[in-house]
Amino acid sequence: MIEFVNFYLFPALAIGSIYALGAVGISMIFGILRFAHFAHGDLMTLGTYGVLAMAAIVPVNPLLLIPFGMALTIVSALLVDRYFYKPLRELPTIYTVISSFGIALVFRSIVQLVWGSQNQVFSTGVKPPLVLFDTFRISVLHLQAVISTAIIAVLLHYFLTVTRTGRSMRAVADDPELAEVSGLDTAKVIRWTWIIGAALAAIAGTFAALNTSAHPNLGWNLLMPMFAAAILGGIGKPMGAMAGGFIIGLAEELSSYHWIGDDALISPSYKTAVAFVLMIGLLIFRPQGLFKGRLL
Amino acid sequence: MKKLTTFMAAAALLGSGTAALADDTKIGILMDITGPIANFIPPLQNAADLAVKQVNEQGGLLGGSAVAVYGDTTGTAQGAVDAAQKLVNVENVPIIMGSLMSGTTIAAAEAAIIPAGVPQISPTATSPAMTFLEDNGLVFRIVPSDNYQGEILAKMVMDEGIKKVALTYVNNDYGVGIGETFIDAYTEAGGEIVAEAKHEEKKDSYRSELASLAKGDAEALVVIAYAGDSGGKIVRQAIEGGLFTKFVGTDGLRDELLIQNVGADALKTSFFSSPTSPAENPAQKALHDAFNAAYGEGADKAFVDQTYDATFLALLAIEKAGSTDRAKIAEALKEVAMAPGEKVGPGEWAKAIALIKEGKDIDYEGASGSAEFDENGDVGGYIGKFVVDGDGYKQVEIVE
Amino acid sequence: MELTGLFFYAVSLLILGGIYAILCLALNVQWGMGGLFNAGIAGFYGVGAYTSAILTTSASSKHLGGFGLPVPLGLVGAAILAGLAGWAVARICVRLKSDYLAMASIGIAEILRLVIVNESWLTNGSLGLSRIPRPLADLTTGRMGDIVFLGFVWFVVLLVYLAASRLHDSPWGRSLRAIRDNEASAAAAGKNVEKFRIQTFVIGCAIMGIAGALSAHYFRFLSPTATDPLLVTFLVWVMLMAGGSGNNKGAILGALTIWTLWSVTEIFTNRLPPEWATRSSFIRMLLVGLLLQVVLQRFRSGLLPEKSPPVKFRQE
Amino acid sequence: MIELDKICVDFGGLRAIDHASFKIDAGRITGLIGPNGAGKTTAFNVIAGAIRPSAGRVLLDGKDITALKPHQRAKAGLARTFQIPHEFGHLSVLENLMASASAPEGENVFNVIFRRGHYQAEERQIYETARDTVRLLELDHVIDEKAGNLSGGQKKLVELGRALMRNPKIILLDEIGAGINRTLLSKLADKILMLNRERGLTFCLIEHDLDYVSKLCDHVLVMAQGSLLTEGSVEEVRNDERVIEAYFGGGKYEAQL
Repeated sequence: MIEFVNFYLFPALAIGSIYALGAVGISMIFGILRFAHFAHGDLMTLGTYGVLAMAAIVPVNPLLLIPFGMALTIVSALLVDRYFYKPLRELPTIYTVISSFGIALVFRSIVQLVWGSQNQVFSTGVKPPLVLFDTFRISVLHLQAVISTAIIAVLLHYFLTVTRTGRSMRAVADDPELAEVSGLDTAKVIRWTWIIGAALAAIAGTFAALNTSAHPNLGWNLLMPMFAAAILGGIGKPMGAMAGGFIIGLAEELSSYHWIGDDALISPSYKTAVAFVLMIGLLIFRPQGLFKGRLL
Repeated sequence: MKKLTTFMAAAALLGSGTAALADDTKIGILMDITGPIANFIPPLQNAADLAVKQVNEQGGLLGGSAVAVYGDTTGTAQGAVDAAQKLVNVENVPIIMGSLMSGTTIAAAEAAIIPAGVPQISPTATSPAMTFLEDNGLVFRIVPSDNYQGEILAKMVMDEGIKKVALTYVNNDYGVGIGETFIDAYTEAGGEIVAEAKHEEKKDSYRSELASLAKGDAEALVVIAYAGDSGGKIVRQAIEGGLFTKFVGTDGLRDELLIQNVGADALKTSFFSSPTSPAENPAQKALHDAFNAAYGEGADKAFVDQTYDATFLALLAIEKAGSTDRAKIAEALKEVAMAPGEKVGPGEWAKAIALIKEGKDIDYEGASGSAEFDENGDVGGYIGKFVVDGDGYKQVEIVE
Repeated sequence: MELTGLFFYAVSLLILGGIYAILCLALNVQWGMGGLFNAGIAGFYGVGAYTSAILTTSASSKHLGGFGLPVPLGLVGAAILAGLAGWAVARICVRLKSDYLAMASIGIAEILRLVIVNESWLTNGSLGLSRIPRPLADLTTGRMGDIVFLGFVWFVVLLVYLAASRLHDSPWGRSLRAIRDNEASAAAAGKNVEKFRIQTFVIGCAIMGIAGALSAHYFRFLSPTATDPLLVTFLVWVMLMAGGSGNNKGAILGALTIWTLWSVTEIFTNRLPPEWATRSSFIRMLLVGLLLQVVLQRFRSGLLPEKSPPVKFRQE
Repeated sequence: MIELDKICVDFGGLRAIDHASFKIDAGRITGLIGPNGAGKTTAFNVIAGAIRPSAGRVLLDGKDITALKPHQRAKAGLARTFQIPHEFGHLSVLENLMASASAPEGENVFNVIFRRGHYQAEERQIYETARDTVRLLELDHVIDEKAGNLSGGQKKLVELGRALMRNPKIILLDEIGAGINRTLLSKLADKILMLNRERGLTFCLIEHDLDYVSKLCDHVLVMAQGSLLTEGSVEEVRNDERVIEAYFGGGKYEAQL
């Protein structure tokens, strides 16, 4: 049982919070701009390297430098939207999807050109885990990730329900045509979608890199589970995406727990496939997600 | 008009490269620059460049200069074949050093390099399949087959008095090759593998794998994976979780990055195996000194020795053959690499060309071993046992 | 740079270009004619490659095999198995809207890749299959073998092109394009949308399997490194968009153009100053990403835009 | 010919059609009118199979077709046009019409690749019919134009042409007149009348312009708030208190009478 908590549950929650933060952006972009943003993972990578670059100059806890990564991703996302996605907005969404595929490649090659392809770590040495009650060993970083995600969830919820911009965003995500005729400022809504999505991507990327190391494929490798999380939570439902992220994280990690007998339920080699299978299953049987998102 | 100018500029650029001095001799270097092992490559490019630089500083190649031409396999079979075709046909190189991954090395050899009759020498392709290529004596490697390192590693672990281990290996040609041989050799020698897990690259968490590995009462965890990817993460997460304190690794894990990642203290009781040279051979030190003098750091990274040696051997073979005749070079490669002959070490190019001019036979003793090819172009070689020493690694024993 | 060398480089360009042309024609059936967003090309390509490799190699203790069949039968087997895989996928996924189908197909390709890597009794896992025969290998030796293989590849390209053109020009293709343009309206005109889509998906996947098989025979060695999504899935999409989606000739032209660009750029980037040359591969990736944006914004309909087939009764 | 039997349709919590029952008789031109939001287009969608009703049955010639999919209903003889033109944008006008015809031989993949001779006769037949239809609709000058480039009115004609290509028993026309200029409109009315009189084709049309309805229709069905309000001849309906109430009484609907 203790083993379960220490090696499966806590790490799963930490991975889940990374997925959750990434999935919020994907879900909102999908809901409001109506396309699957394939460059979101690489946007995460870009933010991570922004933080990493600052960390090389300013020797403080990398978590304090996340705003620099956020600034980098927000500016990049807004520029990319302005110059690459916006001209395609009137066309079938497929064009934007393919375009975002190319943008993913552009982000990745820029990271490799500027920072090289070698793995980079934020800090050396092993940080001893927090030991609670002599039995639970939790990595400090995991605790930070889960708590930050919880705080962000509260703030995001406040933003979406109380502020005018947040409410407009929800309205557009629910019904773009209706929102258009009721005179909402669509341009502003789109801007804020990118700002929030990009900012959270930078946070998620930094946590992922802190957990292991930064490398150019960091975000791309996380993309599919994040899509799965966004669909699970229901497209256009940021809070649903958060929950979806945690569910996917838990499902991936817990799938290889020895629930029955002594063997892992699913060989860890197939761990990656769990998110995919969940995602495909959802797409077929419950495409609106668990929280009644919009159907495209 | 605009198109025409672009075309002219492109043509000029293409011309400028190929119209270089007539007495330049090219050497093709095939590496997996982008793709899954991109993070290994920068020091290896330095190693190859170092060999070429030393040649040019010490009298040049065939009376002219040596020029390294790179091809990027992109870590895929398609990219490997395409890059090799360009090296062989467009750049017209007489010999190819590379590539690193077995998958790209064999695809490039089969589809492009062997048909063109170009000799190829890989520094790190460890797949057993390399042994049985129908290569007309053209394909060589200076790293032992996985089978060999797996057996030695098993012996090393037994000699250390470790009777029960947990084993995890990365699911690619490198990890599976060594891992499976290790299992056979270790259990045959009386050891017990209490837990075993094959793992995927590029995951963030290996904690669930570790949890199942920790379930037996293993004395050490054998990790056959790269420090830059899953290997480093596994060691780190095992230490963080307090699951293992003693690790046994291979050359993929023996990387300064690992020490950077988890700190030297945590690796005090761990040891690593890696292809190396006989103890009295000063070659490795000579290379590392020259490397660090040229690039500041990085000589101790995985596969640097092998890459340098393969490049240097390729250059020696061209010089020995006396021309860019591909068949002659293939023969010459065996002569310069194998005994008998006057010993030549890394960086001793001037000595080598003097000997060749005198008509004497030479035998290159490299930093990674002495490269005695068998009839399949394979080497046996020496495997060293390394421990962490400060920020780097120290060789403590050699197993043949 | 000697002429024979350039000639054989051209041969190799055309061999891989031909294999890409087949992939591109397959995607054109699925996307250009059928409007199905298959982002898992690498998966079906991999199924075909492994099927043909396993069917044609001689026995090995390491993996399934030892059938030693002739190469053309391997190709047929590859088409059948990849088509079956496509059928299974289509049965469950074909109703999905475009973006969702893209995500589902990426997921499926990834699962297929995991199976290839992990089920070593079948595929020899990451160690790969070696000694895969080439067709008509006895005729020649050395580089001349490439010329024979080039002929073989383009013979297959021709067959696939003929089949794709017949599909495109036929009432079947017309109805398929109608479904692509407007699903509701096509259903109202009595078209069984789901049946058409499944057929389209299966045909496309079978052709992708043939392309995979051809590359296995070209490389003579097959390991999971051959099913990389960047070089298989993504590049093929760029090729089709650039060549002209909906146009079979455009698909072939796009494949050849983009593959040549992709390959030849390395010759140029290698001639950059040394400090850039080591990063040439990343520059290449950046250029392809940007090129795609240019194609999407400026040359949306590609080099050869979609054209309606002529109606042959008109002249009479 | 068509019978709706206590049909209900729900969108989320909203009941768009509430136990609607009515008949469309064979050989006649029936008008379906009512204020916006009365459920007319939804009723068409239910008849054509695009929307599955939550309760009730749809009958075609006395046979229950509720379970049939849209393409199966089309094969059973039902054709429709859409309120917003649903043209095949990348196909030429001729292809739009030809694609709408039934082509069992030419849509068989095996035939297409290996036995092209098998569908030539069928294809020629389709071509002739499409030519005739183009001539009938006076679209000759745009026959090779991509349908996506046509004007709104031309697209409406293509919609009708596609429906005719099915050689159906009944055609459902959803606001075929909207967006078409006056001259074309009256020509269109003549064509519909001619098709009805000469070929015995059954029509059911949704239309807002009551003059147009009175010119065409033998019989009118009036829907309001999701069910049938009344039916009868145009004159009868026009003077019906409940109809006037339905149009004006809601207040929020514009006057359309």
